[in-house]
Amino acid sequence: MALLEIDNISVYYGEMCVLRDVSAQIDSGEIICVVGANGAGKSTLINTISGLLKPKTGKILFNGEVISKLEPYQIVEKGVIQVPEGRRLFPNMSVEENLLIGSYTPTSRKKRKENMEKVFTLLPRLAERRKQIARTMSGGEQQMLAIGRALMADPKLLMLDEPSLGLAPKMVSHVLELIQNIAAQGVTILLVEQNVYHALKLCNRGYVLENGSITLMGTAEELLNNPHVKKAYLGL
Amino acid sequence: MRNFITPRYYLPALMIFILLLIPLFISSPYILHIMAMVLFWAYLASAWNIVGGFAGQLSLGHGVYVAAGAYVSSLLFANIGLSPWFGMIIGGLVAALLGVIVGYPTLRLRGAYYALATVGFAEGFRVILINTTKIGSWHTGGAEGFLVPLLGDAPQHMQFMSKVPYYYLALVLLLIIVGFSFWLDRSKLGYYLTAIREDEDAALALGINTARAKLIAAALSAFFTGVGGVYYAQLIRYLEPNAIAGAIMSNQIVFLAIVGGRGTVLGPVIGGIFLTIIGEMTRILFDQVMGLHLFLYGIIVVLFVIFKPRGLIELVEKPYEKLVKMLNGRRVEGAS
Amino acid sequence: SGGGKSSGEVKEIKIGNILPLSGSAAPVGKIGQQARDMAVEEINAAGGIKSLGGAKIKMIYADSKGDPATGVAEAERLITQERVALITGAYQSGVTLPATEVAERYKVPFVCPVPSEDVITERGFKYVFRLAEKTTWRNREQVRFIQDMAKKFGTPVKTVALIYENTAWGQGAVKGWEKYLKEAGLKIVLKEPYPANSSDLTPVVLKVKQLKPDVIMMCSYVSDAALLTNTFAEHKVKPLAFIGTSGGFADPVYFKTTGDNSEYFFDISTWEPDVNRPFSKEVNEKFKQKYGYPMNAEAVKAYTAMYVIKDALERAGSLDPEAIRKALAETKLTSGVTQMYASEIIFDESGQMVNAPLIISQFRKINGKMERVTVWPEKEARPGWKPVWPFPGWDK
Amino acid sequence: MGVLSSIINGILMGGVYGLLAMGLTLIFGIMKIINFAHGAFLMVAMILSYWLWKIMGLDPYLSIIIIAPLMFLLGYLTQRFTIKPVLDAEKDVREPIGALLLTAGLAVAIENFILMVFGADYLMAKTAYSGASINISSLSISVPRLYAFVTSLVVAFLFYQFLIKTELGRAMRATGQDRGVALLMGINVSKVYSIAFGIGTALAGLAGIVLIPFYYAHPSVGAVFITKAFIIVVLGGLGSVHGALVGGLIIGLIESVAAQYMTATWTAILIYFAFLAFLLLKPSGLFGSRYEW
Amino acid sequence: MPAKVLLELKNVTIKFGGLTAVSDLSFKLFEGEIVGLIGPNGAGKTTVFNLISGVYRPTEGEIYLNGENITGLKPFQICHRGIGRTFQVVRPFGGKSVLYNVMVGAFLRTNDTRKSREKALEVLQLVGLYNKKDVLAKNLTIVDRKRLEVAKALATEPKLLLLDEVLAGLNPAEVDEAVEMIRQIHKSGITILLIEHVLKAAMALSQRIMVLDYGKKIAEGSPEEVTSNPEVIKAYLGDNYGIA
Ligand SMILES: Nc1ncnc2c1ncn2[C@@H]1O[C@H](COP(=O)(O)OP(=O)(O)OP(=O)(O)O)[C@@H](O)[C@H]1O
Ligand SMILES: Nc1ncnc2c1ncn2[C@@H]1O[C@H](COP(=O)(O)OP(=O)(O)OP(=O)(O)O)[C@@H](O)[C@H]1O
Ligand SMILES: CC(C)C[C@H](N)C(=O)O
Ligand SMILES: [Mg+2]
Ligand SMILES: [Mg+2]
Repeated sequence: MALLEIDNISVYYGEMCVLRDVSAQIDSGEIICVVGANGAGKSTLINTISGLLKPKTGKILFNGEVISKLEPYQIVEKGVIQVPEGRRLFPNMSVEENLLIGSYTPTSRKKRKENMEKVFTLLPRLAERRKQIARTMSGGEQQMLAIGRALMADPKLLMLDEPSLGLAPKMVSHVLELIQNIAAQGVTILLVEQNVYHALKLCNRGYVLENGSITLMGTAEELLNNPHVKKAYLGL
Repeated sequence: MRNFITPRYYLPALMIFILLLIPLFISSPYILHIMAMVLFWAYLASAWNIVGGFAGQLSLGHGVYVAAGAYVSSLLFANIGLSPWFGMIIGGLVAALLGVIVGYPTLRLRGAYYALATVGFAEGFRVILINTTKIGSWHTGGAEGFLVPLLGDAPQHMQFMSKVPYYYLALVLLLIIVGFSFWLDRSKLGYYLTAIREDEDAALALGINTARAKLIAAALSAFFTGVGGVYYAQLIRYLEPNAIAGAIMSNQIVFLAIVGGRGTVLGPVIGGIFLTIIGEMTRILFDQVMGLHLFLYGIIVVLFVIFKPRGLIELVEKPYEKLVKMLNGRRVEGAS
Repeated sequence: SGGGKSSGEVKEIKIGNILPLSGSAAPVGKIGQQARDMAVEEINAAGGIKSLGGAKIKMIYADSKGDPATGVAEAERLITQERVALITGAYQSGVTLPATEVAERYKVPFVCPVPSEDVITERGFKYVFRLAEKTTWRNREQVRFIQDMAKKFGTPVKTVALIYENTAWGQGAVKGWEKYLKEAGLKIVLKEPYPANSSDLTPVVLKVKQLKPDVIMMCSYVSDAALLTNTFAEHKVKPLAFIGTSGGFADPVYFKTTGDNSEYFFDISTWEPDVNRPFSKEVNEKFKQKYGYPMNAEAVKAYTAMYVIKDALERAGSLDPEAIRKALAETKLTSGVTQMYASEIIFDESGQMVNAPLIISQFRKINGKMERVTVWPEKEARPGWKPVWPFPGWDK
Repeated sequence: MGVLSSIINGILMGGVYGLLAMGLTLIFGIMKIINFAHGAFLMVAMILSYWLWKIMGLDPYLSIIIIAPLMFLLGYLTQRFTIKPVLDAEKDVREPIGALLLTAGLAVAIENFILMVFGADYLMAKTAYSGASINISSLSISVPRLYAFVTSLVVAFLFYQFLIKTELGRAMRATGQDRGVALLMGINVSKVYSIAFGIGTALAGLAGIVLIPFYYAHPSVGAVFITKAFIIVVLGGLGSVHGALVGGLIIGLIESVAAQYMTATWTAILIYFAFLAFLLLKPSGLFGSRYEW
Repeated sequence: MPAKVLLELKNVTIKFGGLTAVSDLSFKLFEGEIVGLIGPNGAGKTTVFNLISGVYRPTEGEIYLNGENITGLKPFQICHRGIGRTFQVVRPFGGKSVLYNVMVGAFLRTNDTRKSREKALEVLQLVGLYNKKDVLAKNLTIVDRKRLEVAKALATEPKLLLLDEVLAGLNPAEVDEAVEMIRQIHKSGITILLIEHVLKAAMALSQRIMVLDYGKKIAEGSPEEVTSNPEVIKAYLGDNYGIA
């Protein structure tokens, strides 16, 4: 059984259809990548899984259970965690508090100590800056914190929305490496990236989303070699 | 020329025409008085809307300008016999000056800080009015209030025994402010104010002198509000600091504009008309039980906000557009 | 304008009443309404207005919210919509001033039982009649009382502190005080206005305490009156006398909120439950039965006003406003229940009632309950009671 | 001596103002709503406390155990059933003006409902300590105000600890900073709002309870305090809890001490204009974050 | 090339509390250039923009535009003098249409609503947003918001345009489009200073690149020179740079 199953969903903003009959599935332990042009609906997809948006038709199942009718916090409680586009930290809270908030759900709260340790080993920079106020950190550090915060929630499925956005090249490789490490610890990952080449290098399978519909899917290799992908997303 | 016979032009014209005819059919001075008040409140809400709606600065102290206009014109009238017609201009200018004086220190304040600062200013102003019984040799009355001398029928001094002229005067004021809002909405200043409301820093980066635009808006809004104050002074002929500069006046203005739909040309007008009539009706119908009418009024406001959070304008806009479309369609058919 | 119909067809006479029925003055507005209602019930039960074929009086109440503009709108409505024969009200001077102007403009009589601002009857109006005394009359009597006591008890009074709410009424009072205190050669050591409905009057009390005036005179509505009294108690301020100026000190709620603290305070008014006048006891008793608390001077004026109006209507024999105005102007009531307020009710040229009877009462604890005991002038005093002067202090 | 007395009194009253402002600042900090109904809630609590004292002889301070939860519930339900729908409709708005107007409408409705039901009387719980004072030479300290002050401090301390230390407190602050992301942390934002509004209302209730032994309740008593509370909240910095307390003390002190040198009405003017002058220098108040706004 | 100096920074420093975000920075921009500004996150790039556009006032140093000292002028005054900018975190007037947004910018050079609309439409054509002119700005995707950001700045008819990461978040195909757009803008006679992490594009566009690290300029030169500079590789590019 797939960990996450997206079954034919359509999502609207008002009258405008942003996702049309989208289906996809993610198995436990996979790294899945969603690529697509700007405005294709990638963030919309992630936000729908998180419950911030409700599909008009279709449904989403997590572990075989329908979650598309649940409230966002209920979905988070099930272990579906998102690192939103543009980091969105709690700007006036310290690094530590941001992490603590990350483990707000009852289940993750129990493992708070242990997860915090884990985050600090994975991201030693954060350990150094425990007391720094989030808003004063540089872009790269903020991205680290956003990911660390998500890890505190003890995710079963971690969704990252363009984590490399606005990062210096050196930082980009760092973050992607980090994602790989997280996956190695058994977390299933859904990655939305513009850095298509790097992203596909990293993942097992991928979906191409265009104008709200899935137009292509396949293994990373297949996609990397697909002429359309090559032309449109790799600029080759 | 053809354009002028589209519903977009003749419907508003029709409305104005109906408003002009009303006094011919209503003889009750009370109803005319209330209707004048209704138009007057709609006027004040529209004047507030310049700064509170377009520029997005939630002023909770507009009573100050009503008071400024009212007191200045009335003092000039009582002491040197200056006709309130001229007083309107002087009162409006003094109010505008005050608007700038309030506007300047509050330029850097955003959101709720600005709103609450205006509360502080208005309260301070009100207390000063209460404490001041004389300006030079001119008696202002302090807390006792100021009685505007009654001359009987004196059109040259904006005094009439009949309510009809007051009604028309309010109507003219309202038409002026609506016309002005309509122009503003489409003008450079209007664009600038809206930009400031949406994001002040971004507006600065586009070359907008936000401080100046805000001060102009504050001055304009205060000017029109002050002119309204002059009208109030001649209609009620008694100025009482608490009633005219107090929180009730200030809040009422804001209420009307927001309930109607702030930042739109006609929202405040609709809010002013609706809520004033409702307030008047509940008071008359339910004043046997102490508190009942205001309780109902409060509930009605709450319901409006819950069900029409963007303002009553929503309620009117769509049907109006439909009507325009329908009439348009018919005209085309008729022409063929 | 007004409802001038010939007497034959009159079934009911509409009387408009503008009162503060919401807002912070609502309680006093309510008492005014109750007093009027009781009088009208009596009048109607006794056969209405006989010269108008037994027409009944119908009361129409309008809520001013304590706001002048609303008062004006209501006056307009009562006159032109409801077509009332006359109006009473409006408790607050601030509302009465513009509302009476509306009535004057429509030539509809307006009877003011309570508002005391001097200027109300000093504008040359023809249709405005005031049953109440002018604010400054009270001030005059208060000062006379002080002088009288000083002499009688041999306690010279030199300094006075004035504490008053910063409203029309308070600012009016201070003018009177200044005038009469100056005439009497007393020194005002403190003239302290405070914002009505204060959250804390301790600062004012502390200031007074520093200055140690001989007499403290106060002009407040009930919330501040009670707050002042209690704060004086807390800080044990001890002058020769505390003297109130009716309003809050005469409000039935005052005793409830101050308890013993107000014992030995003085207050000036035109009527007290124990005052030695005809009908006083009976009417007050009836009111107490009906509404659960005693009348105060303002209730009595409202009550009396309805009888003054009844008398005028009887004599006018018509609902023509001019006739009513004329009848009111010619009022000379020397018998009947109006005696409880004044032995003789006459209005002068300006519409001001002449010789409103002013008396001073002292708050005393009698059988465990606070009471207002009339102590001055001597001829009106409760038999056997004398003023306690100077203020005996707080450790009683 | 006079100055010392007035300083003490200013501090005592300031504590109560601070307590009232605290609820206001909390609601603002988390929901970005200026709650115009705060004064009405204060009034409701005063009247409830009065009647509990009057009918059951319950000391106002004891009535806390009944009234605080009741006020919490009132606030909770108010947000749930009136404010929430408005906020939902204004999701992407930084300052929900509609919600502000709603609270203003509620204030009118509540005040007049109480007027209808309980009448307009001035009510005060004359407890044994109501008029009591501690006298040290010529200095007198009002006992009920001392109690009120101590209660305010204790509540402020506990409340601050709650916000900083507890899970829920942290969730509330997080929601205040970014409600969209708070959702993604598994925070039930709408419930947090209800709780925040409930706590804010309960704080107004506490202020009412400590006032009732020495101040009079009536339907429009809220108006006496609300403007002051607004000023205090801005002075302290919107959203700052300790700012509210410090702001309260400052206003209390100015009001009390300045009144020794000028008339009480001029202190009001002084307060308002000093406040404006202060904002000119520090547009986000004493402890407000300029990043917040 | 005896080109005219358009902008000059002379020893500009800004401190935020203890942090020196930009330190003793000097450089010149010549009329008609496209210059890239790169550097690690937090290097102070956006701060340089904020200094030039008047959001911050330098703690030390001066800034000249066309020989005029513009240090300490307000943002709107600087915009008037011909510097347009975009924001890294895009800031559209969300509740208003795309056209409305751009008209706000266009009003800088005219008081006439009709003229402003014409200018705005022209700019919208240029940036490829014409078809979305009636969409509310808050409903745009990130790319379109960035386009809008550029359009707003362009509408003020700047001589110098400061572009802060307008290519971030675009995929390669879109980057190509955007690069083309920037070239068009440049061709119309506007000098451009751009901050960019998408190196490929920065290199393709810029005639000259400056590298910032810890608020200091650590390198400057042609794209090739800069990207082969070891210091730049260490601080910015990382060792495994050069794959895509
Ligand atoms: N709140 C909104 N209301 C209306 N339309 C919206 C809203 N948010 C996004 N859209 C529209 O929905 C479509 C998909 O947006 P989405 O943010 O999911 O795209 P994306 O693939 O994540 O793009 P990007 O790469 O720019 O982040 C876009 O056309 C956008 O304009
Ligand atoms: N207003 C401010 N107050 C305090 N520190 C600031 C302020 N603005 C910027 N900084 C700090 O100055 C440094 C430079 O920031 P800047 O935004 O210029 O970086 P950048 O080079 O644009 O980075 P990025 O590529 O991530 O956008 C950072 O450490 C930042 O935290
Ligand atoms: C309290 C009353 C005796 C005075 C009256 N309310 C007035 O305003 O004049
Ligand atoms: Mg996206
Ligand atoms: Mg930057």
